[in-house]
Amino acid sequence: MSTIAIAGTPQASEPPANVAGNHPAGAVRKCDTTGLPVCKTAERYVKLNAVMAVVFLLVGGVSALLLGLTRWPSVHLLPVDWFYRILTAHGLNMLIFWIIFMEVAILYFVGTTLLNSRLASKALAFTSFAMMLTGALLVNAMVFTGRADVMMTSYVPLRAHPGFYLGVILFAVGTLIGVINFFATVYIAKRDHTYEGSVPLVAFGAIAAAIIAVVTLLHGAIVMIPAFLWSLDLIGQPDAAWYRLVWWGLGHQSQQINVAAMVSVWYFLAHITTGAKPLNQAVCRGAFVLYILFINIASAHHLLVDPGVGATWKIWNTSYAMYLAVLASMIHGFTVPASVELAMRKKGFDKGLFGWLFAAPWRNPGFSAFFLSLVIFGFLGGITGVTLGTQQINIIAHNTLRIPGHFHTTVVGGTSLAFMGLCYYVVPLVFRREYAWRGLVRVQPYVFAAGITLMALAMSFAGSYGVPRRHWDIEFSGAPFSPGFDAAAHFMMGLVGVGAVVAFIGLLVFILLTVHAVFLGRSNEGRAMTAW
Amino acid sequence: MSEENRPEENHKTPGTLVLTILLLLSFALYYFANWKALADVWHVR
Amino acid sequence: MEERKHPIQRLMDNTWLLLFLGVVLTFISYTAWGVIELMSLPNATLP
Amino acid sequence: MSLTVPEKGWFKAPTGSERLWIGLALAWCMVLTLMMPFWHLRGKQNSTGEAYRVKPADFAARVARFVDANKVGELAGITVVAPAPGTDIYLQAQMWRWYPVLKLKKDQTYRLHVSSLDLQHSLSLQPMNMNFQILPGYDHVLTVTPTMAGEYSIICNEFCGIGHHMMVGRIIVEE
Repeated sequence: MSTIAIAGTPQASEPPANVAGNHPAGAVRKCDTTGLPVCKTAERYVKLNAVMAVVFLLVGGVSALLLGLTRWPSVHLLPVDWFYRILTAHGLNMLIFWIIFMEVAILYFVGTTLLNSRLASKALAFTSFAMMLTGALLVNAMVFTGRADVMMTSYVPLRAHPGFYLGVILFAVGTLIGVINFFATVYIAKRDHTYEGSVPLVAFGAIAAAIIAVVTLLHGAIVMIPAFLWSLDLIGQPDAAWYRLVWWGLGHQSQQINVAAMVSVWYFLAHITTGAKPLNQAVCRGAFVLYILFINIASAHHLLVDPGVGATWKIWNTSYAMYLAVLASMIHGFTVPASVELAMRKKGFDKGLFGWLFAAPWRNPGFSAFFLSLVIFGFLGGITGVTLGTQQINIIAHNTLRIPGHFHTTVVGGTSLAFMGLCYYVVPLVFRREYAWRGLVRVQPYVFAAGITLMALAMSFAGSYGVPRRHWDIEFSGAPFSPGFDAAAHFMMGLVGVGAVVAFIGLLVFILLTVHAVFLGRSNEGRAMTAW
Repeated sequence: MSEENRPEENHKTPGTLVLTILLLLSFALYYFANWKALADVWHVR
Repeated sequence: MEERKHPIQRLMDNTWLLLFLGVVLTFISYTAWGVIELMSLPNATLP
Repeated sequence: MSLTVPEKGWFKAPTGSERLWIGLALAWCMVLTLMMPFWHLRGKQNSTGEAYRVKPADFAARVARFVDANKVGELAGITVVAPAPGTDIYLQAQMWRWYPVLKLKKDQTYRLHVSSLDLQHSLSLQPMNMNFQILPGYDHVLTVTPTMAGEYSIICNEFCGIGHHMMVGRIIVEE
């Protein structure tokens, strides 16, 4: 650790860092590539959580293909009951299980390796993992046996089997235990002086994600426990508006965990693929603080045309208290590429405005996934999100396909793609296995990004013609009147199908290559990973 | 002096600034196009 | 000599204060205010 | 760098183009902030969330009285009502129909009460593409002025069970 001693001035007020960390003997190894310390207990749970993440990604991905092929008007694959069943499974597996398993893995990695600490509790890590897995399996069992055709949101008075709510509660509490384990690790690292001064930037971003996760999971507990008791007929039906208010404290904020985690992953990948260093850490950290303080209140985005909550509440909360969380994202949108630009220019790629960008390592899937994620999230996800979340504009967007069009560019083109890029380093560094068919890996981020962008743009356009989300048949067969959507809307729905198929191919390539690498890949133990 | 604390002459990132200004312009365009679309629908309070 | 830190830097270095503020601000601004709005609705007269 | 602890003295003010960008972004956020209150005061399309608590049975009874008093015909098996301009009018959402069909006058203002008798629904007026959430137990009041004549469909765009896609109603606006 390089510290600069200015003549005559004593060093920091804290005692010097314990460079060896606080690991018991034999519980730590040194990464053969980066030289960073890896806590073996944490490593085991990073692996377990990451593997489960990819398993649920596969379930959600196959569901996505079936949905895309059903909303493609000339294919219209699934019957009506299975469409809504698969839609429920898709939302939960993708938005909750894939992403949150992955995020718990990230928290364990960051808390131990970057803070040079042991994992606080093996027992908590086991309990958390067991509860999350049980919950996720229970939810999937309920959904696929047709006992919970209620969508991811399970809006009361729609009612599912008690097992469904119990599964969600188990998963949420399990996650909360994992997050507590992370905070305990942050605490013991500070107590044992395993690092000196402020935490690394990526760890700070992970702390922001973990704080948002606490808010999210508390809302989940407040709303899901009454719903569970109601499904057992132990209490009366929870109020519909109250349920929506608190449920979105879970539903929207869980996506804000993704934003904070994804931005941390951007900083991580920017550094590891190009050697990028942030221009000004105070700016980057300040932006994360704005997330912590203000991003959560934008759960109001879902209630902008609801009865009951007034205009003042809607305007204040939807604006993240005067758009301070938007400011944060716009700041990250500058600092991340700027750090890459600076690193590339220092390497001598200094020609013109964009010489650094053309010379960037586009053949490295870690870099391409990260940079495409940045562009898709910023240009498509961010712009549409803020616009649709404007209180009055939401009147022409609520519950149309414009909404999924927006969040497939944030959560899929943004978070999921960034996490895929992360996996291209997690597998060689944590599982210590190499990817095979590296040419295929290099094109994977492009295929996936192209498919998801096409699909999301087509959804957005279709939605602006009024095409609803969560809807089996826009021909309205059996209805007394036919709204007759514009021919352009039908064409766009065809493109949704095409985009979904392309994205699915990209997803499948990712999953197959990753599973192959984890179980059959060439081991790189004892030496550095093969550079991308 | 360490690398990170050097004066800002070494911190020039004009390419990124152009990209982000492009982002701001597309943002403003999309945002106000949506207000225009909203102004065309029935009046409601 | 105690190192002087900007108050904002001290906030950034204080995980627990950030956790507290993150939870409390959301619960006041979004959840509590929202629930109060819903609870204070009058009954319909259906004119 | 981002993976190790920052060097001492990392807390400093931004400079150069980073500082310029933060300024631009902050200015844009202020524009975004001011647009919503501005539209609330001067714009014609706002969702104020005006609502009252109501029992589904009471709402259904009021809809029945409203239909009896204003009935003018029938369309696709659904009663058509033509209420007087400027009055309180009612629309009932239930699995899977909107009831009744409303016949309104262009450029006249109505207080439209909408509620659900069972699940959550969402009123989506097409091809106008205006959308409002409808909840059981809440009388959602929309003070609405149709500014164009024609035949409009109301589709449900909140999932409400297997017949969700058949839930289509109609509003007719006459000159």
